[in-house]
Amino acid sequence: MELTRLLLFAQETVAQTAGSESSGGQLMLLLTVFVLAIFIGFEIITKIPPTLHTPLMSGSNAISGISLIGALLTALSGEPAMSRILGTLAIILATMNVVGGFLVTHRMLGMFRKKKG
Amino acid sequence: MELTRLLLFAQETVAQTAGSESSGGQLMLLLTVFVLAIFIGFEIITKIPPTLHTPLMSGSNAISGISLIGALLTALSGEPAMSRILGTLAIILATMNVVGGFLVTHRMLGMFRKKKG
Amino acid sequence: MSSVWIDLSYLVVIALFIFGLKGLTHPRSAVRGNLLGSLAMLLAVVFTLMGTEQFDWSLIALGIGIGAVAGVILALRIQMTAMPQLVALFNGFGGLASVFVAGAYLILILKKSSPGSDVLVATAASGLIGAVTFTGSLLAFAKLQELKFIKDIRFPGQKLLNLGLLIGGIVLSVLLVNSPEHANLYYWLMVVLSLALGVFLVISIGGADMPVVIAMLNSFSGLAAAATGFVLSNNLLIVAGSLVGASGLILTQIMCVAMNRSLINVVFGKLQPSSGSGPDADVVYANVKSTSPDEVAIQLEVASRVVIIPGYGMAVAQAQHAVSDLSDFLTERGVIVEFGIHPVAGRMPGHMNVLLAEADIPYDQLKEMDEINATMDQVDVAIVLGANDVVNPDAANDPNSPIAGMPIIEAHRARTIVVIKRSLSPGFAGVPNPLFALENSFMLFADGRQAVVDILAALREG
Amino acid sequence: MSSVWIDLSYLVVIALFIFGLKGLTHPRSAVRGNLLGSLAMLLAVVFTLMGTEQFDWSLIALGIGIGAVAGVILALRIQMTAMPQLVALFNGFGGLASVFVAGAYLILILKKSSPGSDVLVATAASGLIGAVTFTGSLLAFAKLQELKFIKDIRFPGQKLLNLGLLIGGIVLSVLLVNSPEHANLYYWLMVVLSLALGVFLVISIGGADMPVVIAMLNSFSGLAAAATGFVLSNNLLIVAGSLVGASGLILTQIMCVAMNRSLINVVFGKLQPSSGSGPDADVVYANVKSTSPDEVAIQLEVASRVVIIPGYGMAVAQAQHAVSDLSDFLTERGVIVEFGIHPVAGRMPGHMNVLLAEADIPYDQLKEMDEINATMDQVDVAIVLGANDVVNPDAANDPNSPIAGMPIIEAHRARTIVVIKRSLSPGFAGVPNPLFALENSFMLFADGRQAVVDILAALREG
Ligand SMILES: NC(=O)c1ccc[n+]([C@@H]2O[C@H](COP(=O)([O-])OP(=O)(O)OC[C@H]3O[C@@H](n4cnc5c(N)ncnc54)[C@H](OP(=O)(O)O)[C@@H]3O)[C@@H](O)[C@H]2O)c1
Ligand SMILES: NC(=O)c1ccc[n+]([C@@H]2O[C@H](COP(=O)([O-])OP(=O)(O)OC[C@H]3O[C@@H](n4cnc5c(N)ncnc54)[C@H](OP(=O)(O)O)[C@@H]3O)[C@@H](O)[C@H]2O)c1
Repeated sequence: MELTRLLLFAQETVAQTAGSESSGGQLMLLLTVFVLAIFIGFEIITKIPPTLHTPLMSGSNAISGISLIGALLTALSGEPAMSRILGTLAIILATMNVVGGFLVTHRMLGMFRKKKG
Repeated sequence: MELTRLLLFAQETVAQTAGSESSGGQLMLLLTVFVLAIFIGFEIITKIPPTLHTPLMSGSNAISGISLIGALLTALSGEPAMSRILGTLAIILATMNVVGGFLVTHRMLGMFRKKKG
Repeated sequence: MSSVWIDLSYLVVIALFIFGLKGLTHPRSAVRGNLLGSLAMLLAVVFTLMGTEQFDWSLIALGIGIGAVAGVILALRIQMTAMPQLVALFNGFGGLASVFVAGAYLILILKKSSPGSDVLVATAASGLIGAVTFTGSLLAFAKLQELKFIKDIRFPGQKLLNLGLLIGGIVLSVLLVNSPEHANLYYWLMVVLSLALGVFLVISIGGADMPVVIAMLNSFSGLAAAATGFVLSNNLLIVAGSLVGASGLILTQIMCVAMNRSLINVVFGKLQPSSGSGPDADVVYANVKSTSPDEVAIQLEVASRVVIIPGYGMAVAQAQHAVSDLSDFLTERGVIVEFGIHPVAGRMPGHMNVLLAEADIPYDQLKEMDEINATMDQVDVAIVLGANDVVNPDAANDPNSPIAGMPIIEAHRARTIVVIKRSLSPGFAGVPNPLFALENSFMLFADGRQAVVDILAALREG
Repeated sequence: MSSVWIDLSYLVVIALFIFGLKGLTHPRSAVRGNLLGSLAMLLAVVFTLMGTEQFDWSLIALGIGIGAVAGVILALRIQMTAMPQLVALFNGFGGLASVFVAGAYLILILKKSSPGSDVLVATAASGLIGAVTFTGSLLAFAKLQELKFIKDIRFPGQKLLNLGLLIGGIVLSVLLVNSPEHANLYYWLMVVLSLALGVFLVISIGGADMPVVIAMLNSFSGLAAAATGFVLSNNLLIVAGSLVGASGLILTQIMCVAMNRSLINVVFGKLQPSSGSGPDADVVYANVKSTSPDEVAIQLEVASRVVIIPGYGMAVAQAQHAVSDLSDFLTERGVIVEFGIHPVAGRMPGHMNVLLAEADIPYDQLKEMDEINATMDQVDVAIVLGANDVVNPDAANDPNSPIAGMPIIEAHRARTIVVIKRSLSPGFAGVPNPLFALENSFMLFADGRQAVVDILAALREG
């Protein structure tokens, strides 16, 4: 339902930003990318054994730390001081998410390895 | 190999069209859409029973008649006469592909229905 | 309608295409998947037309009208058995449409402005792939239709010629991108070269490999449509095109695996000729026994479990209705009759299923390979009806056989085997079949349909 | 490095993320999938940095340095059992990062130009979703960590308050889009409301439902990142974010199904309280027999097949090492010892697997529910170690039970059942368990670890 809300939202704005877009317009393409990626996500997580729920959760959580890239882009774009500070804070937070997330997933998966009896 | 060739091609041009694109640039987004759709295609056709090979082939063949939309767009864009003629020819061909393709698939699938003994 | 809504409706169309394709991969959802796909296409056309303010209805209506009528006629009049070639034909049309669209757009933009090189590359790709798809598909059609004037043509240096044509096409593409002032010329030259390439690529491939080739060309036509999408910066064309491109590629691969061959081998290689290193036919067939319809009828009269293994010969002889009658007759007499369907029996995937379904054979009498093999030891009579390679025990026993490794229907494990074919000539793979010479094998040399009719007549009399 | 190459490398990164996520869904490829994902992230950072000509190394290095060190320390020092809450914590950080990025970018573009409303909508979405994710995750962390000052708080009108906060957030978003001159103000106000919303949304949810909540919040943080991608027109953020968003949503759904609950029920409902319409505990437990470690040891001495069914109590008692010793001891004596692992035993998916793996129990001794149920009739002694709901026969027998329909491990079919727990108090679902009162059931009232240690001691003596 979060999703449909977002889509409705998007739809509204598109409607607002006057009819200047073609189906190759940027926003349109961004939306296409969004929809396709959602499909891939759904397609991939179909049958997954319960044992892997927790590692998958933590691994995909690390991937969601991709906002690190957004943080870098804003922190890099210089000036106003305020936005650089926010950007740097975002970098710290996102890096923790990414580094910690992948590492903890790795540790967790280590526990699942087949051991000798 | 057709695919990699196409990608190499694309890469070349991107390199040619100077460094003006950002990662939100239009060509980039078109390529992203392309890559994601390829992924979805691969993801979907994983395990398919041999019996369905022929209908799948003919059904997806009908979908590839999507160039009908391209044909419409060029035929619609008026002037030069030559391009309108080509567009109209393309419409005829693509429509045959689409209409015939879906119909023949439907007939084929009809044969697979469970029948009473 | 404002173009914003068209944009959003395109997203819906994209989703429908994905669901449609997904549906086509499962038996239960296939019909719905196909309908979803056609709905998506209809919506795409409607939304596209709604998006343009003023346009010339006449030409559009004419084009769509002619195309639709022709498509419907072809699709409805075609015989079930001729469907693969029809698919090839349609596929070729799609490819040619891409060539025309890219060509038309090229004229259009050259008039208006100097296009970016990305658009030009996409145009060239669209033309090249589309043209190869067109002639390749036409040839595949002609071969499957067994048109008289088409032969499998092989000549020395053919691969070199193909390579030359491909390089020529690419060089012209580069020229096209680098000097847009002559782009139209280069484009159509390149199209001509590519048309030739399509011809020479497919002309050497045997008719029996055509299903694989069609799947491959289908993938190409998808890629051509995707390239057209890049030309027009149209997300819908890109998505639908690449969906088909990717799935076609996978399908090609899956079909090659089912036939135990590689794609390279299909396109460039030829199957081991029958005179090759394999066993000599005369030696293998030294002890072949032949039989008559009456004798077969007698064997069937005392049988309680019969398996019929159809192959390409059943399709050639159009024996499906006769065999259905035979099956009904035996079933009424309390005999258990089953059909053993090999995944690559015939000349297209699902070939046997389609034919037998056409003849109203109940679905649950059709058994897949593994299932039928599991009960083969209890079978009294196995009737091999125009099948050859798919029941060849050498696939398992002789590692040097060209079909080595292909799983087979193990007819040789039945108590009695009756093989119906016209002669001792080999099947698609061109190798002799030791099954025919087994102690408990009997050959019934006749046309498939006639043989079955005769057996049934003998049964009715007896 | 020219930005063209960055663009293309982004495509590679996208593909790596997809392969990584795909890998995480299969046991054999999970480790590689995780490594692929981290490689993708590393490449994304490197390429992004290479794409900017001049930049201030100091701040970037500082940020990444602090974040990385903190992340490593947290990830390495955490106890295996505390991993779910750590994931929640990290998830919250990701959400807050999205809030900050969107906020920073808003300041930036407002300085430069008046942004399009699409960018503003995306900014608002990013802030709203990110803020809810942040406080929601922090609360989930606190609850799982069982921090003292956190209680499950429910008050009348809570849903109304949540709805009000959500509407407030949306109204502020609309204001933000419509009057960009005050965008900063509206943005941070909206963030504050959303932070509150995150708190009140999660505060009423029981600690045991946290895994589902975390999966949901994880999906949110993905969507927040995707929204940030729309803000920055960045394809990489959109793809990675929506991958996580979609897969998190599915995972939430799958987890709900495994627990036989609906998402609505998890977020808004409460489980049937123990005083509800279910059977009365006093009645059910009228005939409960208790036992001692010595008696259990005697039963084990004559057993040839033992199944241990661990549950949440084993985690609480940290009994995994003791149980490993017991299992080794019995195995050496020739007893067949197996563990029956229910998919939702404990409080997170795979909880039991992780604990038992930590205690070096051989992988092939762990059996899934269906496998262990198939052999349950031959089991001499079933030791239920701190499990309750997952062995409750009412799930199958009583359609009115709050856990009705949940598949269980059928311990009741074993010859003798020994239940180790501290009291007769109920488990997570709050319902009495008729298993405890069976003819052949014996209760060993004790802390899980201590009980196992005592049984082992008795066995060694005896
Ligand atoms: N299914 C697919 O998708 C596909 C695609 C491409 C290739 N293939 C290949 O095709 C082969 C299929 O095996 P198969 O056993 O079905 O066929 P096959 O091995 O090609 O043998 C067919 C047999 O039918 C006989 N025949 C032909 N016309 C007949 C008639 N009118 N009446 C009676 N018999 C007739 C022929 O012998 P006579 O001439 O002596 O009568 C021939 O030996 C495999 O090698 C497979 O790899 C399959
Ligand atoms: N795995 C997941 O992902 C997940 C997530 C959320 C919810 N859940 C739910 O959690 C439940 C899991 O079932 P379960 O059978 O594992 O656990 P349970 O039904 O919650 O029962 C746990 C039992 O352990 C006992 N216990 C607690 N501490 C103990 C100690 N120190 N020593 C010995 N015993 C102790 C408790 O009884 P005493 O107090 O009498 O000792 C309690 O009855 C299911 O209802 C499931 O739906 C699972």
